[in-house]
Amino acid sequence: MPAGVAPIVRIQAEDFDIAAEIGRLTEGRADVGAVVTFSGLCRDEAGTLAALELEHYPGMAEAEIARIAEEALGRWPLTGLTAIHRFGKIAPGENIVLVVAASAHRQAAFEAASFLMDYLKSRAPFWKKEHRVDGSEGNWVDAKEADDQAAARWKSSR
Amino acid sequence: MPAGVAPIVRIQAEDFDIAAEIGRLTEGRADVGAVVTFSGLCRDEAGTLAALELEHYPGMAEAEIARIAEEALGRWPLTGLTAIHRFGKIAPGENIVLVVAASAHRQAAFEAASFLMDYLKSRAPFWKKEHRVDGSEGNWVDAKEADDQAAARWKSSR
Amino acid sequence: MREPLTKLVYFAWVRERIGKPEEEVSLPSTVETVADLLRWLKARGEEYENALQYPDVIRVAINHEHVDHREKIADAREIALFPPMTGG
Amino acid sequence: MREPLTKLVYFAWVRERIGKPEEEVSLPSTVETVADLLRWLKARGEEYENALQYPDVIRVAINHEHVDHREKIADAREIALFPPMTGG
Repeated sequence: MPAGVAPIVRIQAEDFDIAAEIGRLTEGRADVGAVVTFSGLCRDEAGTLAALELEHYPGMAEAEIARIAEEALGRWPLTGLTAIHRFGKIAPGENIVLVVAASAHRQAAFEAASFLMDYLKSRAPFWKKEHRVDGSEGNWVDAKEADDQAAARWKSSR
Repeated sequence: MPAGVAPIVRIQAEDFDIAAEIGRLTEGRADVGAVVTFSGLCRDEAGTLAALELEHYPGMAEAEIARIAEEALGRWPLTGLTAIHRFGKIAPGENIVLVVAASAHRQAAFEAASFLMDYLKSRAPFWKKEHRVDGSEGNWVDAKEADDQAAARWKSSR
Repeated sequence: MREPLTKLVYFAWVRERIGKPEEEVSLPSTVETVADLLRWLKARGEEYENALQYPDVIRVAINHEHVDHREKIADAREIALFPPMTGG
Repeated sequence: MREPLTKLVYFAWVRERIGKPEEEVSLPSTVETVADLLRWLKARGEEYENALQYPDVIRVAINHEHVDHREKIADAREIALFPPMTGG
Protein backbone atom coordinates (compact mmCIF):
# COMPACT_ATOMS: atom_id res chain seq x y z
CA MET A 1 0.00 0.00 0.00
CA PRO A 2 1.41 3.38 -0.99
CA ALA A 3 2.37 5.26 2.16
CA GLY A 4 0.28 8.18 3.26
CA VAL A 5 -2.89 7.62 1.27
CA ALA A 6 -5.68 9.16 3.32
CA PRO A 7 -9.25 8.39 2.31
CA ILE A 8 -11.60 11.29 1.57
CA VAL A 9 -14.93 10.75 3.34
CA ARG A 10 -17.82 13.20 3.24
CA ILE A 11 -21.41 13.04 4.48
CA GLN A 12 -23.41 15.86 2.96
CA ALA A 13 -26.87 16.99 1.92
CA GLU A 14 -25.77 18.54 -1.37
CA ASP A 15 -25.00 16.72 -4.62
CA PHE A 16 -21.45 15.83 -5.63
CA ASP A 17 -19.45 16.47 -8.80
CA ILE A 18 -18.01 13.19 -10.07
CA ALA A 19 -15.53 14.81 -12.48
CA ALA A 20 -14.20 17.04 -9.70
CA GLU A 21 -13.81 14.05 -7.36
CA ILE A 22 -11.91 12.08 -10.03
CA GLY A 23 -9.73 15.15 -10.63
CA ARG A 24 -8.92 15.34 -6.93
CA LEU A 25 -7.32 11.86 -7.15
CA THR A 26 -5.57 12.25 -10.51
CA GLU A 27 -4.60 15.85 -11.23
CA GLY A 28 -0.93 16.76 -11.11
CA ARG A 29 0.26 13.16 -10.90
CA ALA A 30 1.20 10.46 -13.39
CA ASP A 31 1.22 7.31 -11.26
CA VAL A 32 -2.52 6.62 -11.52
CA GLY A 33 -3.39 4.11 -14.23
CA ALA A 34 -6.96 3.27 -13.31
CA VAL A 35 -9.90 5.08 -11.76
CA VAL A 36 -13.16 3.32 -10.98
CA THR A 37 -16.21 5.31 -9.87
CA PHE A 38 -19.47 3.98 -8.57
CA SER A 39 -22.45 6.28 -8.30
CA GLY A 40 -25.70 5.11 -6.76
CA LEU A 41 -28.86 6.90 -7.87
CA CYS A 42 -32.43 7.06 -6.58
CA ARG A 43 -34.81 5.00 -8.75
CA ASP A 44 -38.53 5.82 -9.03
CA GLU A 45 -39.60 2.16 -8.69
CA ALA A 46 -41.67 2.17 -11.88
CA GLY A 47 -43.11 5.59 -11.15
CA THR A 48 -44.38 4.84 -7.61
CA LEU A 49 -41.66 6.61 -5.64
CA ALA A 50 -41.72 10.39 -5.15
CA ALA A 51 -38.51 10.60 -3.11
CA LEU A 52 -36.26 8.82 -0.67
CA GLU A 53 -35.50 10.35 2.67
CA LEU A 54 -32.09 9.37 3.95
CA GLU A 55 -31.57 9.44 7.69
CA HIS A 56 -28.09 8.98 9.09
CA TYR A 57 -26.25 8.83 12.40
CA PRO A 58 -24.08 11.95 12.43
CA GLY A 59 -20.60 11.28 13.74
CA MET A 60 -20.83 7.52 13.42
CA ALA A 61 -21.61 7.62 9.68
CA GLU A 62 -18.35 9.41 8.91
CA ALA A 63 -16.34 7.28 11.36
CA GLU A 64 -17.73 3.98 10.05
CA ILE A 65 -17.14 4.84 6.38
CA ALA A 66 -13.61 5.96 7.25
CA ARG A 67 -13.00 2.59 8.94
CA ILE A 68 -14.23 0.73 5.84
CA ALA A 69 -12.08 2.94 3.60
CA GLU A 70 -8.99 2.28 5.73
CA GLU A 71 -9.67 -1.44 5.46
CA ALA A 72 -9.78 -1.10 1.65
CA LEU A 73 -6.51 0.87 1.66
CA GLY A 74 -4.93 -1.96 3.62
CA ARG A 75 -6.13 -4.64 1.19
CA TRP A 76 -5.43 -3.03 -2.19
CA PRO A 77 -2.53 -0.90 -3.49
CA LEU A 78 -4.54 2.28 -4.04
CA THR A 79 -3.31 5.78 -4.83
CA GLY A 80 -6.56 7.37 -3.65
CA LEU A 81 -10.00 6.52 -2.30
CA THR A 82 -13.10 8.71 -1.89
CA ALA A 83 -16.53 8.00 -0.45
CA ILE A 84 -19.34 10.56 -0.38
CA HIS A 85 -22.79 9.75 0.98
CA ARG A 86 -25.72 12.16 0.84
CA PHE A 87 -28.52 12.50 3.39
CA GLY A 88 -31.91 14.22 3.37
CA LYS A 89 -34.61 14.09 0.70
CA ILE A 90 -33.46 12.75 -2.65
CA ALA A 91 -35.63 12.66 -5.78
CA PRO A 92 -35.61 9.88 -8.41
CA GLY A 93 -32.74 10.35 -10.82
CA GLU A 94 -30.58 12.10 -8.23
CA ASN A 95 -27.30 10.83 -6.85
CA ILE A 96 -27.14 9.15 -3.43
CA VAL A 97 -23.61 7.84 -3.04
CA LEU A 98 -20.24 8.07 -4.78
CA VAL A 99 -17.15 5.93 -4.46
CA VAL A 100 -13.94 6.68 -6.37
CA ALA A 101 -10.98 4.28 -6.25
CA ALA A 102 -7.67 5.07 -7.97
CA SER A 103 -4.72 2.75 -8.44
CA ALA A 104 -1.84 1.98 -10.77
CA HIS A 105 -3.77 -1.11 -11.91
CA ARG A 106 -7.37 -1.73 -12.86
CA GLN A 107 -8.08 -4.85 -10.80
CA ALA A 108 -7.26 -3.09 -7.52
CA ALA A 109 -9.45 -0.11 -8.43
CA PHE A 110 -12.40 -2.33 -9.41
CA GLU A 111 -12.16 -4.55 -6.35
CA ALA A 112 -11.70 -1.72 -3.86
CA ALA A 113 -14.69 0.22 -5.24
CA SER A 114 -16.87 -2.89 -5.17
CA PHE A 115 -15.74 -3.77 -1.64
CA LEU A 116 -16.40 -0.25 -0.37
CA MET A 117 -19.93 -0.26 -1.81
CA ASP A 118 -20.76 -3.67 -0.33
CA TYR A 119 -19.63 -2.53 3.11
CA LEU A 120 -21.34 0.85 2.82
CA LYS A 121 -24.61 -0.98 2.12
CA SER A 122 -24.37 -3.25 5.11
CA ARG A 123 -22.44 -1.25 7.72
CA ALA A 124 -22.81 2.51 7.18
CA PRO A 125 -25.51 3.89 9.51
CA PHE A 126 -27.97 5.21 6.93
CA TRP A 127 -31.66 4.37 6.57
CA LYS A 128 -33.97 5.05 3.65
CA LYS A 129 -37.62 5.99 3.99
CA GLU A 130 -39.85 6.00 0.95
CA HIS A 131 -42.19 8.84 0.02
CA ARG A 132 -44.83 7.50 -2.36
CA VAL A 133 -46.26 9.30 -5.36
CA ASP A 134 -49.82 8.51 -4.12
CA GLY A 135 -49.10 10.38 -0.87
CA SER A 136 -49.43 7.27 1.30
CA GLU A 137 -47.20 6.90 4.34
CA GLY A 138 -43.87 5.65 3.10
CA ASN A 139 -42.19 2.54 4.42
CA TRP A 140 -38.66 2.21 5.67
CA VAL A 141 -36.71 0.26 3.07
CA ASP A 142 -35.93 -3.26 4.29
CA ALA A 143 -32.33 -4.38 4.46
CA LYS A 144 -31.58 -6.96 1.81
CA GLU A 145 -30.14 -10.36 2.60
CA ALA A 146 -28.29 -10.03 -0.72
CA ASP A 147 -26.39 -7.01 0.60
CA ASP A 148 -25.15 -8.92 3.65
CA GLN A 149 -24.07 -11.76 1.38
CA ALA A 150 -22.28 -9.31 -0.92
CA ALA A 151 -20.30 -7.97 2.02
CA ALA A 152 -19.59 -11.46 3.37
CA ARG A 153 -17.93 -12.60 0.14
CA TRP A 154 -14.92 -10.36 0.86
CA LYS A 155 -14.19 -12.34 4.03
CA SER A 156 -13.28 -15.56 2.27
CA SER A 157 -11.77 -14.10 -0.88
CA ARG A 158 -8.34 -13.32 0.56
CA MET B 1 -31.75 -7.56 -20.72
CA PRO B 2 -33.77 -4.38 -21.24
CA ALA B 3 -34.93 -4.26 -24.84
CA GLY B 4 -33.30 -1.82 -27.19
CA VAL B 5 -30.16 -0.93 -25.27
CA ALA B 6 -27.59 0.02 -27.90
CA PRO B 7 -23.99 0.36 -26.78
CA ILE B 8 -22.18 3.63 -27.46
CA VAL B 9 -18.75 2.93 -28.95
CA ARG B 10 -16.32 5.62 -30.03
CA ILE B 11 -12.71 5.53 -31.22
CA GLN B 12 -11.27 9.03 -31.16
CA ALA B 13 -8.06 11.05 -30.85
CA GLU B 14 -9.54 13.68 -28.53
CA ASP B 15 -10.11 13.36 -24.79
CA PHE B 16 -13.52 12.43 -23.36
CA ASP B 17 -15.71 14.06 -20.71
CA ILE B 18 -16.64 11.46 -18.07
CA ALA B 19 -19.44 13.53 -16.53
CA ALA B 20 -21.02 14.07 -19.95
CA GLU B 21 -20.81 10.36 -20.73
CA ILE B 22 -22.46 9.45 -17.40
CA GLY B 23 -25.15 12.04 -18.11
CA ARG B 24 -25.83 10.47 -21.49
CA LEU B 25 -26.82 7.23 -19.71
CA THR B 26 -28.75 8.75 -16.80
CA GLU B 27 -30.34 12.09 -17.67
CA GLY B 28 -34.10 12.23 -18.03
CA ARG B 29 -34.65 8.76 -16.61
CA ALA B 30 -35.25 7.29 -13.17
CA ASP B 31 -34.64 3.57 -13.70
CA VAL B 32 -30.86 3.70 -13.32
CA GLY B 33 -29.69 2.82 -9.81
CA ALA B 34 -26.00 2.26 -10.41
CA VAL B 35 -23.34 3.68 -12.70
CA VAL B 36 -19.80 2.32 -12.78
CA THR B 37 -17.09 4.10 -14.75
CA PHE B 38 -13.60 2.90 -15.49
CA SER B 39 -11.04 5.30 -16.83
CA GLY B 40 -7.59 4.14 -17.84
CA LEU B 41 -4.81 6.74 -17.74
CA CYS B 42 -1.28 6.91 -19.10
CA ARG B 43 1.32 6.45 -16.35
CA ASP B 44 4.83 7.90 -16.60
CA GLU B 45 6.51 4.70 -15.33
CA ALA B 46 8.43 6.45 -12.56
CA GLY B 47 9.31 9.40 -14.77
CA THR B 48 10.83 7.40 -17.66
CA LEU B 49 7.92 7.63 -20.11
CA ALA B 50 7.38 10.78 -22.19
CA ALA B 51 4.27 9.54 -24.00
CA LEU B 52 2.42 6.52 -25.32
CA GLU B 53 1.55 6.28 -28.99
CA LEU B 54 -1.60 4.29 -29.56
CA GLU B 55 -1.97 2.63 -32.94
CA HIS B 56 -5.28 1.03 -33.84
CA TYR B 57 -6.94 -0.85 -36.68
CA PRO B 58 -9.61 1.54 -37.99
CA GLY B 59 -12.87 -0.19 -38.74
CA MET B 60 -12.03 -3.35 -36.83
CA ALA B 61 -11.42 -1.49 -33.53
CA GLU B 62 -14.95 -0.12 -33.50
CA ALA B 63 -16.48 -3.40 -34.69
CA GLU B 64 -14.63 -5.52 -32.14
CA ILE B 65 -15.48 -3.24 -29.19
CA ALA B 66 -19.11 -3.21 -30.32
CA ARG B 67 -19.09 -7.03 -30.35
CA ILE B 68 -17.68 -7.13 -26.81
CA ALA B 69 -20.25 -4.55 -25.67
CA GLU B 70 -23.12 -6.57 -27.19
CA GLU B 71 -21.83 -9.63 -25.35
CA ALA B 72 -21.91 -7.66 -22.08
CA LEU B 73 -25.47 -6.46 -22.81
CA GLY B 74 -26.48 -10.08 -23.29
CA ARG B 75 -24.95 -11.19 -20.00
CA TRP B 76 -26.03 -8.41 -17.61
CA PRO B 77 -29.29 -6.44 -17.27
CA LEU B 78 -27.86 -3.05 -18.23
CA THR B 79 -29.68 0.18 -18.99
CA GLY B 80 -26.70 1.60 -20.88
CA LEU B 81 -23.12 0.84 -21.84
CA THR B 82 -20.43 3.11 -23.29
CA ALA B 83 -16.86 2.42 -24.41
CA ILE B 84 -14.52 5.13 -25.69
CA HIS B 85 -10.93 4.39 -26.70
CA ARG B 86 -8.46 7.07 -27.73
CA PHE B 87 -5.66 6.70 -30.26
CA GLY B 88 -2.60 8.80 -31.15
CA LYS B 89 -0.02 10.30 -28.80
CA ILE B 90 -1.06 10.40 -25.16
CA ALA B 91 0.98 12.04 -22.39
CA PRO B 92 1.32 10.74 -18.81
CA GLY B 93 -1.68 11.74 -16.73
CA GLU B 94 -3.99 11.79 -19.76
CA ASN B 95 -6.97 9.52 -20.31
CA ILE B 96 -6.71 6.51 -22.65
CA VAL B 97 -9.95 4.59 -22.29
CA LEU B 98 -13.38 4.99 -20.70
CA VAL B 99 -16.06 2.44 -19.93
CA VAL B 100 -19.43 3.40 -18.41
CA ALA B 101 -21.94 0.74 -17.36
CA ALA B 102 -25.39 1.65 -16.04
CA SER B 103 -27.93 -0.70 -14.49
CA ALA B 104 -30.73 -0.84 -11.95
CA HIS B 105 -28.36 -2.75 -9.65
CA ARG B 106 -24.75 -2.29 -8.66
CA GLN B 107 -23.46 -5.83 -9.18
CA ALA B 108 -24.43 -5.84 -12.87
CA ALA B 109 -22.80 -2.44 -13.43
CA PHE B 110 -19.55 -3.49 -11.69
CA GLU B 111 -19.30 -6.82 -13.47
CA ALA B 112 -20.13 -5.48 -16.92
CA ALA B 113 -17.56 -2.67 -16.65
CA SER B 114 -14.88 -5.09 -15.44
CA PHE B 115 -15.73 -7.61 -18.18
CA LEU B 116 -15.63 -4.93 -20.88
CA MET B 117 -12.20 -3.73 -19.72
CA ASP B 118 -10.75 -7.26 -19.58
CA TYR B 119 -11.93 -7.93 -23.14
CA LEU B 120 -10.81 -4.53 -24.40
CA LYS B 121 -7.32 -5.30 -23.11
CA SER B 122 -7.06 -8.67 -24.80
CA ARG B 123 -9.21 -8.34 -27.95
CA ALA B 124 -9.49 -4.71 -29.10
CA PRO B 125 -6.96 -4.07 -31.91
CA PHE B 126 -4.84 -1.36 -30.25
CA TRP B 127 -1.09 -1.35 -29.71
CA LYS B 128 0.96 0.92 -27.46
CA LYS B 129 4.41 2.20 -28.34
CA GLU B 130 6.49 3.91 -25.69
CA HIS B 131 8.28 7.21 -26.18
CA ARG B 132 11.04 7.51 -23.58
CA VAL B 133 12.03 10.67 -21.73
CA ASP B 134 15.70 10.03 -22.63
CA GLY B 135 14.80 10.13 -26.34
CA SER B 136 15.72 6.49 -26.96
CA GLU B 137 13.71 4.45 -29.42
CA GLY B 138 10.58 3.31 -27.61
CA ASN B 139 9.49 -0.30 -27.41
CA TRP B 140 6.12 -1.72 -28.24
CA VAL B 141 4.43 -2.62 -24.98
CA ASP B 142 4.29 -6.39 -24.49
CA ALA B 143 0.94 -8.06 -24.02
CA LYS B 144 0.52 -9.30 -20.48
CA GLU B 145 -0.29 -12.89 -19.64
CA ALA B 146 -2.30 -11.46 -16.73
CA ASP B 147 -4.63 -9.68 -19.16
CA ASP B 148 -5.42 -12.91 -21.01
CA GLN B 149 -6.11 -14.61 -17.69
CA ALA B 150 -8.35 -11.73 -16.63
CA ALA B 151 -10.42 -12.17 -19.79
CA ALA B 152 -10.49 -15.95 -19.45
CA ARG B 153 -12.06 -15.82 -15.97
CA TRP B 154 -15.36 -14.66 -17.50
CA LYS B 155 -15.65 -17.91 -19.46
CA SER B 156 -16.10 -20.14 -16.43
CA SER B 157 -17.96 -17.73 -14.19
CA ARG B 158 -21.41 -18.16 -15.76
CA MET C 1 -18.60 2.90 39.19
CA ARG C 2 -20.95 3.66 36.27
CA GLU C 3 -21.73 7.29 35.37
CA PRO C 4 -25.25 8.05 36.52
CA LEU C 5 -26.64 8.91 33.05
CA THR C 6 -26.20 7.13 29.71
CA LYS C 7 -27.23 8.73 26.44
CA LEU C 8 -29.43 6.58 24.20
CA VAL C 9 -30.04 7.56 20.56
CA TYR C 10 -32.57 6.02 18.19
CA PHE C 11 -32.83 5.99 14.40
CA ALA C 12 -35.33 5.21 11.64
CA TRP C 13 -38.35 3.14 12.77
CA VAL C 14 -36.85 2.54 16.21
CA ARG C 15 -36.89 6.32 16.68
CA GLU C 16 -40.40 6.64 15.26
CA ARG C 17 -41.86 3.88 17.46
CA ILE C 18 -40.19 5.06 20.67
CA GLY C 19 -41.31 8.55 19.77
CA LYS C 20 -38.08 10.46 20.42
CA PRO C 21 -34.64 10.70 18.87
CA GLU C 22 -32.67 10.43 22.11
CA GLU C 23 -32.85 10.41 25.87
CA GLU C 24 -30.62 10.10 28.90
CA VAL C 25 -31.30 7.22 31.23
CA SER C 26 -29.99 6.02 34.54
CA LEU C 27 -29.24 2.35 34.07
CA PRO C 28 -29.54 -0.04 37.01
CA SER C 29 -26.43 -2.04 37.80
CA THR C 30 -28.18 -5.23 36.61
CA VAL C 31 -27.91 -3.94 33.02
CA GLU C 32 -24.48 -5.22 32.04
CA THR C 33 -24.74 -6.11 28.36
CA VAL C 34 -26.50 -4.81 25.27
CA ALA C 35 -28.99 -7.69 25.56
CA ASP C 36 -29.75 -6.65 29.15
CA LEU C 37 -30.31 -3.08 27.97
CA LEU C 38 -32.79 -4.17 25.29
CA ARG C 39 -34.75 -6.27 27.82
CA TRP C 40 -34.76 -3.42 30.35
CA LEU C 41 -35.90 -0.83 27.78
CA LYS C 42 -38.62 -3.10 26.43
CA ALA C 43 -40.25 -3.13 29.86
CA ARG C 44 -40.42 0.68 30.04
CA GLY C 45 -43.74 1.05 28.22
CA GLU C 46 -45.85 0.30 25.19
CA GLU C 47 -43.78 2.40 22.73
CA TYR C 48 -40.57 0.58 23.75
CA GLU C 49 -42.34 -2.78 23.63
CA ASN C 50 -43.46 -1.86 20.11
CA ALA C 51 -40.01 -0.73 18.95
CA LEU C 52 -38.08 -3.61 20.48
CA GLN C 53 -40.60 -6.43 19.93
CA TYR C 54 -38.02 -8.45 17.99
CA PRO C 55 -34.73 -7.61 19.72
CA ASP C 56 -32.73 -9.82 17.33
CA VAL C 57 -33.21 -7.37 14.44
CA ILE C 58 -32.09 -4.34 16.47
CA ARG C 59 -28.55 -3.19 15.66
CA VAL C 60 -26.55 -1.46 18.35
CA ALA C 61 -23.55 0.87 18.35
CA ILE C 62 -21.61 1.95 21.42
CA ASN C 63 -19.60 5.16 21.11
CA HIS C 64 -20.09 5.11 17.32
CA GLU C 65 -18.95 1.51 16.79
CA HIS C 66 -21.05 -1.52 15.90
CA VAL C 67 -21.28 -4.05 18.73
CA ASP C 68 -23.13 -7.32 19.14
CA HIS C 69 -25.72 -8.01 21.80
CA ARG C 70 -23.27 -9.76 24.13
CA GLU C 71 -21.09 -6.64 24.40
CA LYS C 72 -20.65 -5.12 27.89
CA ILE C 73 -21.83 -1.54 28.06
CA ALA C 74 -19.62 -0.59 31.00
CA ASP C 75 -18.08 2.64 29.75
CA ALA C 76 -20.61 3.61 27.11
CA ARG C 77 -21.05 7.36 26.69
CA GLU C 78 -23.59 6.91 23.89
CA ILE C 79 -25.56 3.84 22.88
CA ALA C 80 -27.46 3.85 19.58
CA LEU C 81 -30.32 1.51 18.64
CA PHE C 82 -31.44 1.19 15.04
CA PRO C 83 -32.77 -1.20 12.37
CA PRO C 84 -30.47 -2.91 9.84
CA MET C 85 -28.85 -0.25 7.67
CA THR C 86 -30.02 0.54 4.15
CA GLY C 87 -27.54 3.10 2.91
CA GLY C 88 -25.48 3.03 -0.25
CA MET D 1 -12.60 -19.04 -57.76
CA ARG D 2 -10.44 -16.72 -55.68
CA GLU D 3 -10.31 -12.99 -56.47
CA PRO D 4 -6.93 -12.21 -57.99
CA LEU D 5 -5.83 -9.72 -55.31
CA THR D 6 -6.07 -9.91 -51.50
CA LYS D 7 -5.44 -6.90 -49.30
CA LEU D 8 -3.00 -7.47 -46.44
CA VAL D 9 -2.70 -4.94 -43.61
CA TYR D 10 -0.04 -4.82 -40.90
CA PHE D 11 0.09 -3.15 -37.50
CA ALA D 12 2.58 -2.22 -34.79
CA TRP D 13 5.93 -4.04 -34.99
CA VAL D 14 4.68 -6.33 -37.77
CA ARG D 15 4.11 -3.19 -39.88
CA GLU D 16 7.46 -1.70 -38.86
CA ARG D 17 9.42 -4.85 -39.71
CA ILE D 18 7.70 -5.51 -43.02
CA GLY D 19 8.20 -1.83 -43.77
CA LYS D 20 4.75 -0.97 -45.09
CA PRO D 21 1.25 -0.63 -43.65
CA GLU D 22 -0.52 -2.60 -46.36
CA GLU D 23 -0.21 -4.25 -49.74
CA GLU D 24 -2.23 -6.20 -52.25
CA VAL D 25 -1.00 -9.66 -53.11
CA SER D 26 -1.98 -12.38 -55.52
CA LEU D 27 -2.14 -15.55 -53.46
CA PRO D 28 -1.32 -18.88 -55.08
CA SER D 29 -4.03 -21.53 -54.79
CA THR D 30 -1.82 -23.53 -52.41
CA VAL D 31 -2.42 -20.88 -49.73
CA GLU D 32 -5.63 -22.16 -48.15
CA THR D 33 -5.36 -21.28 -44.46
CA VAL D 34 -3.96 -18.50 -42.32
CA ALA D 35 -1.02 -20.77 -41.41
CA ASP D 36 -0.32 -21.29 -45.15
CA LEU D 37 -0.39 -17.51 -45.67
CA LEU D 38 2.13 -16.91 -42.86
CA ARG D 39 4.50 -19.54 -44.32
CA TRP D 40 4.15 -18.11 -47.82
CA LEU D 41 4.72 -14.51 -46.67
CA LYS D 42 7.74 -15.48 -44.57
CA ALA D 43 9.49 -16.74 -47.72
CA ARG D 44 9.02 -13.44 -49.53
CA GLY D 45 12.16 -11.75 -48.19
CA GLU D 46 14.23 -10.75 -45.22
CA GLU D 47 11.77 -8.17 -43.87
CA TYR D 48 8.95 -10.75 -43.86
CA GLU D 49 11.25 -13.37 -42.33
CA ASN D 50 12.07 -10.84 -39.63
CA ALA D 51 8.44 -9.91 -38.95
CA LEU D 52 7.08 -13.45 -39.00
CA GLN D 53 10.00 -15.27 -37.36
CA TYR D 54 7.71 -16.63 -34.62
CA PRO D 55 4.39 -17.20 -36.42
CA ASP D 56 2.69 -18.43 -33.23
CA VAL D 57 2.67 -14.93 -31.73
CA ILE D 58 1.14 -13.33 -34.83
CA ARG D 59 -2.57 -12.53 -34.46
CA VAL D 60 -4.74 -12.51 -37.56
CA ALA D 61 -8.07 -10.94 -38.46
CA ILE D 62 -10.05 -11.64 -41.62
CA ASN D 63 -12.57 -9.01 -42.66
CA HIS D 64 -12.21 -7.30 -39.24
CA GLU D 65 -12.77 -10.45 -37.15
CA HIS D 66 -10.23 -12.39 -35.11
CA VAL D 67 -9.48 -15.83 -36.55
CA ASP D 68 -7.10 -18.60 -35.57
CA HIS D 69 -4.34 -19.95 -37.76
CA ARG D 70 -6.38 -22.91 -39.01
CA GLU D 71 -9.02 -20.64 -40.53
CA LYS D 72 -9.57 -20.89 -44.30
CA ILE D 73 -9.01 -17.59 -46.08
CA ALA D 74 -11.25 -18.42 -49.03
CA ASP D 75 -13.34 -15.27 -49.26
CA ALA D 76 -11.10 -12.82 -47.43
CA ARG D 77 -11.30 -9.24 -48.70
CA GLU D 78 -8.83 -8.01 -46.08
CA ILE D 79 -6.42 -9.96 -43.91
CA ALA D 80 -4.67 -8.20 -41.01
CA LEU D 81 -1.50 -9.39 -39.26
CA PHE D 82 -0.48 -7.91 -35.93
CA PRO D 83 1.13 -8.62 -32.54
CA PRO D 84 -0.94 -9.41 -29.43
CA MET D 85 -3.06 -6.40 -28.58
CA THR D 86 -2.17 -3.96 -25.81
CA GLY D 87 -5.10 -1.57 -25.72
CA GLY D 88 -7.20 -0.58 -22.76
